[in-house]
Amino acid sequence: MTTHPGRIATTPRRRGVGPRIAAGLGHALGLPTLLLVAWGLAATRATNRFLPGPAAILDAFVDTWVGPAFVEDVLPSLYRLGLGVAASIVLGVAAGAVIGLTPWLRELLEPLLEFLRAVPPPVLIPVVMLLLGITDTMKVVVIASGAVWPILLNTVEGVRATDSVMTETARSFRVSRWQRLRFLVLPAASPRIMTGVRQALSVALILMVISEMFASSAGLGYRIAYFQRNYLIAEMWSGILLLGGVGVLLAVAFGLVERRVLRWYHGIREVHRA
Amino acid sequence: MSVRTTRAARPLRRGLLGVAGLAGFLAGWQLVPALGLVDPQYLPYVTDVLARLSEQLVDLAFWRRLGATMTSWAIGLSVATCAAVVLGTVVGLAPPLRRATHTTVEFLRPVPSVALIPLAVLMFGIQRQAALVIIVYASFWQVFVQVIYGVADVDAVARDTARSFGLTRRERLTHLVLPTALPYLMTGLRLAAAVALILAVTAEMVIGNPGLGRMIELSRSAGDAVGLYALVVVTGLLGLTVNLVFRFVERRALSWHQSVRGEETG
Amino acid sequence: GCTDSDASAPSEQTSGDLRKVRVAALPITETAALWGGIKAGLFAERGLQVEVLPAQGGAQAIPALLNGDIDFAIGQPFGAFRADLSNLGVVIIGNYASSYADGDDINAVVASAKSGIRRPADLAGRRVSVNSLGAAGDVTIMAAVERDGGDPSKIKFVEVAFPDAPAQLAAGNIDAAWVPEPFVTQLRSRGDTFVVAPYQAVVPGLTTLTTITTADRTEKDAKLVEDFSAAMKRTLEWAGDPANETAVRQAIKDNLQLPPPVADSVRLPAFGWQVDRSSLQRLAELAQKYQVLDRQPDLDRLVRQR
Amino acid sequence: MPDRTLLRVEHLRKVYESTTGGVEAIGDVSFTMAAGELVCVVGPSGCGKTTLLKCLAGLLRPTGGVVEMDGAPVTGPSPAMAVVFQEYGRSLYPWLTVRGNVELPLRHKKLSRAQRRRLVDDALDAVGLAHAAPSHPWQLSGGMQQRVAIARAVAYQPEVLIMDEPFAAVDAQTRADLEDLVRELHASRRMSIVFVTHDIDESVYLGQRVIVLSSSPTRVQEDLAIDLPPERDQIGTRALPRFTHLRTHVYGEIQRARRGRAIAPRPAP
Amino acid sequence: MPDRTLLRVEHLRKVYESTTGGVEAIGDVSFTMAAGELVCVVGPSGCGKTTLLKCLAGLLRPTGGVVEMDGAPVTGPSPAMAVVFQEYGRSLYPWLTVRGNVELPLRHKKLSRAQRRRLVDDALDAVGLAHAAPSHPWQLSGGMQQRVAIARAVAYQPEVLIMDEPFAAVDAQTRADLEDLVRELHASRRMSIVFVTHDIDESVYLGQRVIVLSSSPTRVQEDLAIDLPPERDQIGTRALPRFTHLRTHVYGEIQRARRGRAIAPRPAP
Ligand SMILES: Nc1ncnc2c1ncn2[C@@H]1O[C@H](COP(=O)(O)OP(=O)(O)OP(=O)(O)O)[C@@H](O)[C@H]1O
Ligand SMILES: Nc1ncnc2c1ncn2[C@@H]1O[C@H](COP(=O)(O)OP(=O)(O)OP(=O)(O)O)[C@@H](O)[C@H]1O
Ligand SMILES: [Mg+2]
Ligand SMILES: [Mg+2]
Repeated sequence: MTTHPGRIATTPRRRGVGPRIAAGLGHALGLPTLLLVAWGLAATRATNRFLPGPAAILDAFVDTWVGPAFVEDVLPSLYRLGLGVAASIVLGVAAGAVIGLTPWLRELLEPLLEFLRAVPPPVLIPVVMLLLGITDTMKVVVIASGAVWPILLNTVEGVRATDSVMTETARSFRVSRWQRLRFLVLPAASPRIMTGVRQALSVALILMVISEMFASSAGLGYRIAYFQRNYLIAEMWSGILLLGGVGVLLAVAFGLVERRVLRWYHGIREVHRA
Repeated sequence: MSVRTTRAARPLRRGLLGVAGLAGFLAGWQLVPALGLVDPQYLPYVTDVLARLSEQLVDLAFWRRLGATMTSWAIGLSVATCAAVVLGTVVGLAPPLRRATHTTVEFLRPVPSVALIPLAVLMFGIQRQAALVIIVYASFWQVFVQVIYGVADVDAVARDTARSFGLTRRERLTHLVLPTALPYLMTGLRLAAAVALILAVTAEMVIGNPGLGRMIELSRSAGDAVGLYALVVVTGLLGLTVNLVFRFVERRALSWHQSVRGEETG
Repeated sequence: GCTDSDASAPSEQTSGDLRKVRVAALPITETAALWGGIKAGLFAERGLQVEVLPAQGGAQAIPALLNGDIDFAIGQPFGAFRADLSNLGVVIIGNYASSYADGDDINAVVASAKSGIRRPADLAGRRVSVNSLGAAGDVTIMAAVERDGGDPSKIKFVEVAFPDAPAQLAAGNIDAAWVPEPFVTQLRSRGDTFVVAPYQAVVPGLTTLTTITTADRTEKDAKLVEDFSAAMKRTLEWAGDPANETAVRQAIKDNLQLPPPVADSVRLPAFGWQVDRSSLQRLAELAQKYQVLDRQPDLDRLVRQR
Repeated sequence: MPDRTLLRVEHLRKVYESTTGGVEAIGDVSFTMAAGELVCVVGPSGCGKTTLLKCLAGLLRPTGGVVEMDGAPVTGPSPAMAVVFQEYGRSLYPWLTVRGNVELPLRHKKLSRAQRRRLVDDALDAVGLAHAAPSHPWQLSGGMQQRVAIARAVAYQPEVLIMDEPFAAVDAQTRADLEDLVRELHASRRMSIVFVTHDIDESVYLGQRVIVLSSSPTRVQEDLAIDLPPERDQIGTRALPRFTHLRTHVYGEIQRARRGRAIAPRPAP
Repeated sequence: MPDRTLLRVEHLRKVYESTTGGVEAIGDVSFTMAAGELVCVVGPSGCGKTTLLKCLAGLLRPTGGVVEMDGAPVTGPSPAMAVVFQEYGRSLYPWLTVRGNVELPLRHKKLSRAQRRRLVDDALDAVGLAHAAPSHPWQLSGGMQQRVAIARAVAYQPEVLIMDEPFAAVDAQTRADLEDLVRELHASRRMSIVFVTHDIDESVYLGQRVIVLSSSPTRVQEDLAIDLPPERDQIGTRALPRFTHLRTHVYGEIQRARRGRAIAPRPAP
């Protein structure tokens, strides 16, 4: 039969790189700048010891974090954070896919998982500490034990929601178990999984702090707790500022990954009335 | 015919399997001290813990504290959910707003709630409101992120359909956007429910207002491991109960959704 | 049938003429004096109706103090030092509890049997747990080690909550732990080594808990501070009287739900209202020496005892 | 014949932009349509019929050219218009029952409950699905789903009805019934209808005009007035020699549209 | 004619269970099919054709009766079988390109990279979509998507091919081409094919047998051998008087199948 020749591919109108970066920065920094200014103004009017102005915090930030503290406290924390996040992604997606695909397994494990999920980490930490000692592994385990839940839950739900026609297609063509996972189940669940990962990132940061509030003598979380206990309020806020900054950086990195992984997904939506 | 029995048997089977899972876990726990992996003084036997728990269950004071914790939990979760659904929908539906708030949101989300406790105490004193601030702050983000993603998940054809029939903004919201986001919202709710519970307990531990958390802290400082773990089991059971309720709601609200109906016919 | 363990708790006296006072205190055995004093009606005598709020240390109590949510707080002197260094306007209006100048002290460093640690100098290079870094515990331990000829800068301090310390010690995660009673007795009875009672060794009779409020309140509401001080003084005398020990221990059981054998055996500190300025001074000097504080608090401003 | 111009499409061009480059779905299409007309659109697969409909409905913004409705440029979906989508399965909401799906667009019309109910019942009856009202769409067969989508558009009582291969999934007899339903809607309610189909006989039987699109670049290959009598019936009309003549003509045009493209292939992007 | 029995369906019954009660999709269907046969299935919309195919393919478990393939009961999908689904849009994976979609089922066949590539290219070529290989399914028109689904089944080179209204969304000319493609696969590769369609002419043109299903309860209304010469072509065969006779017969049977339903309407579940 006749072949269909391709359609015209017009090169898309590309805005210059400069304006695009400027627009991106505007979006990224516009609201934060606005809030910062508002906060600064508010701080000059009413001073509160526990809510210092941005200027004071910025001072404290430079004093506290610029220098060796960064290497001693921040980098090890970030390293543990990275390990914890990686562990929870691997664990959450793997376990989530298996649990989502196997109804009896889900029925077996769901109550248990819900049970474990509700146990507050501060009571859990001493037990983990007993089993693993006061080591980095302990902290990584604590981070992963909290961050895994959003990924796990979202993966399970995403896997369960795989379109029935797509599943039947794979079954009818006898696509093997592994390939079904790789080419159907995981991509179909990927929008949900990415939602879970996004949530897990911030949960992991929070747990990084909490894990360092116990049995620690260094780390970003330890510092924040220390400042807080010692009424070094500006320093404490500078630590939180740093935490927020790490959060933003993680989100940016995550955004890049997401854009790659979910290209098809955003592609479907892209067409509509730009 | 067999229709009835199978339909009745399914929840039963589900329940039995779930109980089996829990029982397996408890047996594993019992083994840890029994095998000498950990001194029973620090990780007590399950049997002791359950015995203590059953003592607690007939103590009115225990129920009063449980009530206090659950009240904080319920108020905190409701406030957080309402706020997150409204804001998440608004932000999720307006891409410019989403871009503009992105950095701020990502900045605020990882702020650990425990670090906010002094601020909360400063604002509200050593009272329930201080705990509520913490609970709401932490659980808000769980729902918020899910809602943002869920709202964006509307099928292109389904949206065109709504637009072509001239559905008003409100109708589109209630009949298209929210049903699409509902599965996401349910997941967010389940995540938030656990987080809210954890923070209700943690806030009581740290701030010291009455409730389960304070009991945990008391048992802890008294070195009473059995009492401590009895309370930990209680928090776990609470999480389990909350999840059962959400599952039930989900099965009704999402009966149309692939994730639920897939299991009916599969 | 049902029980109600709250029913035995002291029902707070309610009377129209009593002035309501909110006091934050740690939920520890030491607070028994306060609870006992309230039950004995020592505050009501002064026209005060005291509500005790459990606060987990200064980080929570001081914000509440500053915003007027509570009127007084009982806490470790380091909390007050730091608040003073940050110009938070906090003042010490009286002592509350002190360690013992001789005899068994209320806390000690205990080393696990297998660590081989016998004396303070051995702690150098080892992992030692304290409940909170940068406070009286590590400061006095460092001083004790130095006095014994060890290098205080070599000690590896780890933060472990008191209740968790015995388990961590047994698991070998730490070599020695600084713990209060009842943990000292518990550890010694299982064969761990008593190393030193750092308070007693460094500053005998060191103040462990003080009563604080804001400078603002001492000026604006002098009457309240005066009444409260008088009642506290009376309460601490009462609690220090061996005749009242049973009542104090009963207060522990009522408020902390400790198992009775523990409540009956814990070692209570020395209660007293008189601020021991020299011991505070000494503590502050040591803190500066070991770089836990970078300045010394202004004790003239901080201590305002009538 | 009605004369007021309802739709005016001029030099319409649509390019789908994507990160990997653009795809020109419509090259240059111009035609007009009077109010109350029934126009069928045919053309090879992938030539841009769906895209054209979406532009008419205000669901897609054209890359170039003008789409005017009642003299005003189309900027968004008009409330007087209803669309039956080619992807009928995805255009039904799984969380609503069949009745709910059909009723949904009626909610913002000011109708009493009883009126709404009657409209829904009538529409479901017309497509032969009265018994399926309480089911959910995913409990229906493909053809039944498609008929629900048709019922929804019918119940809406639009002035302009846009249908994209609406009978693709139903059997021959049902198809004939539905064709007569469309003609009857057109005749009795003076509805303006744009109807995309792949069935050439259907386009001739239904339409007052048949527009044949060519592909690559998409243009109007032929705009044919169907001069069959306005009263048509399945057996009589299809047996007319004129009918056969017209369908042969349309068939030839589509062949040409396809051939034309095959003769002058454009290089792949 | 091949004689080995490939499929044996006996007293097949399928009830969809749901919380609101069961829906009987298939009442009692029995037939057999020899290896290498090309059987067309027709019947009114909603009569259970898709359900029947899913039972044959081992995707649904029957409520009653037997489905045997090569003498063994069907318990799950067989590797020798390929299915083209009626809901073509949803059976393509949006995260894969067209090439990826067609290639996916080939991955577990032991084929070299080059062989796989050739199979995919050939199949895409056969359905006229060679140029669309790098696109994603959602960048294609409805008809193109359907052709991708067909290409996937063709590339898989199954022994048994099950197709559910595979040409519903393509234009007349493409449809004719694809019909010839199916006949040619059947003839040259001795593929056994079950083909569901709504187009009566198509069923007669393609099939060696046409099975007409009735609805409510679903039974085999008619099992008609098509005694047209095995060599068929679009113009000649369709012009044969026997062709016209057969199509009229099938048409009449479907009418009867539908009338049966109209006379005895089933109460809503
Ligand atoms: N998942 C389901 N749950 C409940 N009922 C169903 C389900 N799927 C199909 N049915 C019902 O089963 C009957 C047969 O459906 P089926 O899809 O097999 O019909 P079909 O012959 O393929 O129709 P069409 O030609 O319209 O595609 C229909 O009445 C339909 O409503
Ligand atoms: N979202 C999209 N992104 C990129 N290209 C698209 C998109 N949608 C359609 N196209 C392309 O635009 C062209 C026209 O598509 P359209 O759906 O309008 O065709 P059609 O005439 O409706 O075909 P059919 O009869 O098969 O439904 C096709 O080549 C298709 O590949
Ligand atoms: Mg189309
Ligand atoms: Mg079907």
